[in-house]
Amino acid sequence: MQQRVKEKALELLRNGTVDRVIGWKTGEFFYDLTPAVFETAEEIEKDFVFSGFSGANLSKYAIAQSRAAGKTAIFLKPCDSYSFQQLLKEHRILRENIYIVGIACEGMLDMEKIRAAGCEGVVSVKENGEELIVETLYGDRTLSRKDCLLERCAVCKSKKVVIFDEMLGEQGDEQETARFDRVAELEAMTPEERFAFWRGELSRCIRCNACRNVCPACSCEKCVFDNDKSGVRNKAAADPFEENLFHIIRAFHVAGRCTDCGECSRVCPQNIPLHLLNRKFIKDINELYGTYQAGADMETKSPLTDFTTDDCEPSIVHERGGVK
Amino acid sequence: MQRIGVFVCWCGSNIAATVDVEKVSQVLAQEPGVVFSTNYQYMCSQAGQEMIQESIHKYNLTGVVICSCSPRMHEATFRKTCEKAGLNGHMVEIANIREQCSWIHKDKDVGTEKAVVLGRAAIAKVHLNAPLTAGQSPVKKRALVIGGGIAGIQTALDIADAGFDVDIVEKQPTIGGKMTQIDKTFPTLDCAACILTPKMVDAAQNEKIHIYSYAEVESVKGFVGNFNVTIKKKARYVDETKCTGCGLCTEKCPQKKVPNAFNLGLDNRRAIYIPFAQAVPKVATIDADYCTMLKSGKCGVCSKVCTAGAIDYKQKDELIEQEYGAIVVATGFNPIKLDKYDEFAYSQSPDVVTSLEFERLMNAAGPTGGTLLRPSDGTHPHTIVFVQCVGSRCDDGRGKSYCSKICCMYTAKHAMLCREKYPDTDVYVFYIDVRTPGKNFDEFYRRAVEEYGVHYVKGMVGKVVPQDGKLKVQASDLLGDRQLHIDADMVVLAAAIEPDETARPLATKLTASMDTNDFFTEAHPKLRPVESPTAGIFLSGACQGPKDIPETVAQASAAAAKVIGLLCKDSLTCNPCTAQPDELMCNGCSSCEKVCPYGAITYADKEFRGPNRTTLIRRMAQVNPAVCQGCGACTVACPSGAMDLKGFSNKQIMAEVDAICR
Amino acid sequence: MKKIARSELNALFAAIAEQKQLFIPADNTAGQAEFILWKDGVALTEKLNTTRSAKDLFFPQVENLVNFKVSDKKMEIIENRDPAAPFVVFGVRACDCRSFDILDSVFLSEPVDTFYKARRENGIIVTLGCTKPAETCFCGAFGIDAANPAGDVTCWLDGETLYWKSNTDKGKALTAALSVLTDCDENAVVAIQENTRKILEKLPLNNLDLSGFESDKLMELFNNPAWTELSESCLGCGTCTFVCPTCQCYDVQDFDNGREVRRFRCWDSCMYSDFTMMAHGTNRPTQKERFRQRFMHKLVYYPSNNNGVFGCVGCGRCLQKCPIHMNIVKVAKKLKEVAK
Amino acid sequence: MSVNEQFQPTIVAFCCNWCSYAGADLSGTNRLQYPANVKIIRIPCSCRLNPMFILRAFQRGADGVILCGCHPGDCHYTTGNYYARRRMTLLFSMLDFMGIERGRTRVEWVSAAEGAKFAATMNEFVETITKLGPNRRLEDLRCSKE
Repeated sequence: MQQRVKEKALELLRNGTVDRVIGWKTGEFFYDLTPAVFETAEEIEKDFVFSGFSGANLSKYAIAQSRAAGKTAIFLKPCDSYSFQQLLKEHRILRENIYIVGIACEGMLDMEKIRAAGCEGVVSVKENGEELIVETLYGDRTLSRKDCLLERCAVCKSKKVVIFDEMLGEQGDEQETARFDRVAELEAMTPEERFAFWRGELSRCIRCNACRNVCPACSCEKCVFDNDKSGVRNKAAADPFEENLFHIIRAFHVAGRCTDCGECSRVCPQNIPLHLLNRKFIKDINELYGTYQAGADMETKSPLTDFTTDDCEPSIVHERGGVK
Repeated sequence: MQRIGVFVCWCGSNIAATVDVEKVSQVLAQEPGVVFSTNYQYMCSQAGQEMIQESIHKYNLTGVVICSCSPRMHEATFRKTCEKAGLNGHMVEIANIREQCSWIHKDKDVGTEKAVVLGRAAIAKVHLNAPLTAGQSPVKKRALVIGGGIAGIQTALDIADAGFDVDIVEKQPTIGGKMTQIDKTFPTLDCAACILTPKMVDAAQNEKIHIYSYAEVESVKGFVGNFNVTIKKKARYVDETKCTGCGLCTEKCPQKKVPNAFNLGLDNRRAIYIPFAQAVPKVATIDADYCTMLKSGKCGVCSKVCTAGAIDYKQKDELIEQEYGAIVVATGFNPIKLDKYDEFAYSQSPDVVTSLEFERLMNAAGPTGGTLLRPSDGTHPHTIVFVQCVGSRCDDGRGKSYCSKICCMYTAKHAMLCREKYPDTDVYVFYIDVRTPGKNFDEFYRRAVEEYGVHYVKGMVGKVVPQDGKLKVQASDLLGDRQLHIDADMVVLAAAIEPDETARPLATKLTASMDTNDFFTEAHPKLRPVESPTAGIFLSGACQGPKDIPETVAQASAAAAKVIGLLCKDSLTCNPCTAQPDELMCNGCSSCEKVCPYGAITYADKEFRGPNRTTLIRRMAQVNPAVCQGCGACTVACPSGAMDLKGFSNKQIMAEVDAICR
Repeated sequence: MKKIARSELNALFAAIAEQKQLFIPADNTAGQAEFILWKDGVALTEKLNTTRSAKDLFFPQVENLVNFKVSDKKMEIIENRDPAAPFVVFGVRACDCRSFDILDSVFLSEPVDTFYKARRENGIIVTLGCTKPAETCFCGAFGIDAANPAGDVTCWLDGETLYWKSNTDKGKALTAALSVLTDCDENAVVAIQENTRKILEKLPLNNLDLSGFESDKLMELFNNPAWTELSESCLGCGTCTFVCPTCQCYDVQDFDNGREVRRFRCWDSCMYSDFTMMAHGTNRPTQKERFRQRFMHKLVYYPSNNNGVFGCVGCGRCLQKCPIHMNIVKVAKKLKEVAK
Repeated sequence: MSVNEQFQPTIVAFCCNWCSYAGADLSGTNRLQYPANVKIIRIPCSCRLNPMFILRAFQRGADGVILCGCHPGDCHYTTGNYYARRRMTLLFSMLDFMGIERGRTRVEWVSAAEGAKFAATMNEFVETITKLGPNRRLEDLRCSKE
């Protein structure tokens, strides 16, 4: 697959289907791939890489690139395709200028997890079926591949590429996973425990905005938190309240639009499980208003811009089960 | 920085008794930006208003805070006061220290403290107020009436009478509506056709009225004063301008087996037809579902017999665009379908009929020429059972929860007419209650009972079983506390009425609201009963709720009066507190558009100067201030905060919050 | 040179904590190392370095400056500085230790930042020689010896023993108060150092060539066409800035709670779109300019004004944490490649 | 605040202009008492309430926030309260998820005719919040009055 993706990028550029390709570019090491725009076959030959470390969701780059002259190819893994389609639904991407290549995906690797498994000074990681051979400055290690997947891949919601012009590998399906288990665990705690949990997590936030800036749903021209006119601008959490404010409002602003692509948690330098906030909303929406997957199609109304006359009352939050 | 004046009203002792007004005005005088603060016995009095105006001049006030009664009471008053003194009316904020303070608190310290906080909140808001000017939008002096029944006709005639152009869109080939099918009208028993058809002719001949028959509303854009409506004229395969209505084609057409909808399928008509003799326009229409020429290309008889050359098999649906200042909905009603009421054997025996079918059977122009005959065998019925409330006041989920209102009276009419024309018939009416609130209504009902000997039985019919040419009716007599078994020749069901099925999609097109029964909602159930909450949309007749003819006509004229009032104006003053997007922040994501109940938001691609002398084209929300009603739904749907509401901006509300929590 | 058995580390920490607040690198609940206020039970991390640098203890992300109240036309100034408590930070790596030279040059030159100065005076830096450097380390490129860090006190740790050597008066004073330490020979750490240096030699970026960034090439570098490509995928977040031990930009903001105004400063990032926003707008309108600013500052502007000392210490945090894996190494290499 | 002193919560009530604000006026007209802790902010419709405003209130020292709007189906703007209902449901659920005490936030539909309901609701809400005590979990210490 890794080779096929690269060959496809070359082919599309060479045969004139597109003028540029959004893909992943090699780095100093084997794992530090950077999203990049390739404009020549030579660049692709030299630097284009698709590997287990191509976790970065490229869909957000299509906002700008679809406005560039000519046509752009983009490679989308299944989860990325949901983000792409959601952006399309919100009129952020000019579809006619993009050529989408869907890629079947077996899950992306998480360098943090490999390091956390005690691998320091990692020189290379070789995939050998279900195993990873990790070569380090301090000796080799063998890890189970599934233990080293990105969180979102470990609980992958769908192997289906929902929008594409061309598909590499086999199209997959949506799948039932345990992605809401952690949310349910938290829901089962007492409010005191939940409060302590989130205080502990969010107190580490350094407001680097990586979660926001990487998020395909957070593609606002100007975020309310950067905007002096909004009345809520802040640059750093000067009080724990502002940590809560930022993350609650961010989750609320992407509620019904978040596809659960998991990029927020992937990029958080402080390892805050931010995806749990978004998943909480997704879980609530599914339970209260019927199953909804943002980005799954172009038609279904987002649950927050829709209603039924017999929706539940907000008091359901206080009445439903769990510890009061 | 604003220069704010604070005016604390005593409201006699209404406020002053539980709020220390002197203290409130003193404390508020210390707030930043407050340059003048005072209190007075009656701020809304002439003297009070003059004091405000003088202060505006004397202290160069840019903002005014009035601590007084509810803004619902005097906000408009004080805005006018300030406008007369040259200050924009929207630079006034009211702190409600009467209804929400002095009247609910007994302790003067508590009341005073709260009044101060409310005053502070108002001051905080005024700091961020900006002068607002209401926009003007022109009014297109033409009205559209959707539905050409008695309601639509009356509305159109009244509007035309005032000198405005009116178009009627009627989905049937003729105007006239349900009333054309009715034989006699209660409580006067005059002939429906005799009073209706002259009005139909009036409408047709009125220069100001244009009738689009066999037409539907395809789409509605725009807003009060400026609706842009697309009307679809369905192909009738007959050139209206050529057809003389001679009717020859309707006699010669070889396709004779078409159920006659006008007679509710009680007899047949041809594939080309004129619904009834007095139809307006009196033009033939080809029923494409039955016409063999249209279906297989073989026939063409009508075309051959038509001397006017009006037949046009190639006619297509036609779309007409027209602009209107006001729209009146007069889509009327239909009896409900009775498929859920098997116990009355409606689908099993042709002798079980609905009241509307019964009207046709009694009508001189009906299938039986006005002689009451059983549909099954054409014999005279001798025992007739009327069942009331079939599907009305129903709580088992099969019918409607509401009272259909007209059934009691028309059943009394039917029973009376039967007894009058055929004194040898036994007539039973089974009812839950007999409701006769209306002029001469109860007298009419009593005549049926007392003079005509109709058997009124309080109770419901449990079962109707067709057997040996009879209808075995099993019923309960609640007052006699017994079961009745009647061998009837006919059973007449007073089916509930419901809004026409076209009403729901039409409401969506109009962004007009409906209740759960699909009746159009009025702007206020008591005080604005003929207006829809959507500006410029008016309601006429049974589309708003069950009505009899006089009520329908009354509402039709009332709606017309409202339309005339609107069309008389050259322009409309818009609500100045409308949503407004900050173009630099708008993502063009359409979230706001999806929650706007008025369709006030549209999108346009706009060029922007990007960094480094580049040009960017961005999709951008645009709010039509003439349509926006200022609810603010869009402001919360907007993730970037680009959408804000004038008069209730994010910053203003947060400033109030801050002041209250301070 | 002093020493203490590794098994006795807790006693050492307890002894220090008796005198001053002690911060040591320890694992947090997210499994990352950070400087945590020591109390019994807090254990030294096995990890090479903390996610956030030791800078945070001297230049915190948010710091109160002053409060003021306005009533009528009068303004009342209320000092609300945190009285800086004396503290010790243990386990600072060579790279982070070097970052204080850079921070000092900014904050301690006129006009002196008295907030930073107070913390510097009150803080004692105890460094720890590296034994297991990571592939992302490139302190060697800046002439930093990871095996022999500076600081008020330098420590080395092997399997059994912690070695302790005081370098400054502050360090000596601290050492004198720690009776748990016992004397030992200086040569005890040579083996540790040699072992470390052997590994350093193998690191892929240890010999990163940083020539070609001299001030005479400033305009050429500024106009280097590679900036467009390099910055293209930058998300404009502040991760690199906030994990960086040498970034020192901050914004001053006022918070009005309705009764008083609280003035504070908080970290800012030149990667942010509203960085140094002025009345006319911003002079770095796109991410390219902002991105260029950050790296030009580290590689060219700062060295030009500071005798060729780079504004980077090679800790490798940005290499690990950038969401899109763009970093100073890639930038330096690309600029040189294109310049050729 | 001493232990014995009765805790006086600050409560912000957002009321839609058409129903609930009028309902509040009616409870005043009928002289139905409710505690002065409740301060009303008038908004055009319940759908105008941005979650940001609720958090802002808590930040600045509110101990409880309540939103009152027209009954579902009766919205002056037809559909506003339906959107508000979904928004508030999700927001409240998130606050609960983050461990904020249930009961600090509430939505109640109050018509212009329900002056008694308005007063009763406010009495009840003040009681609930008084029992819950001061808002600590969503407060901003910089706004603390202590």
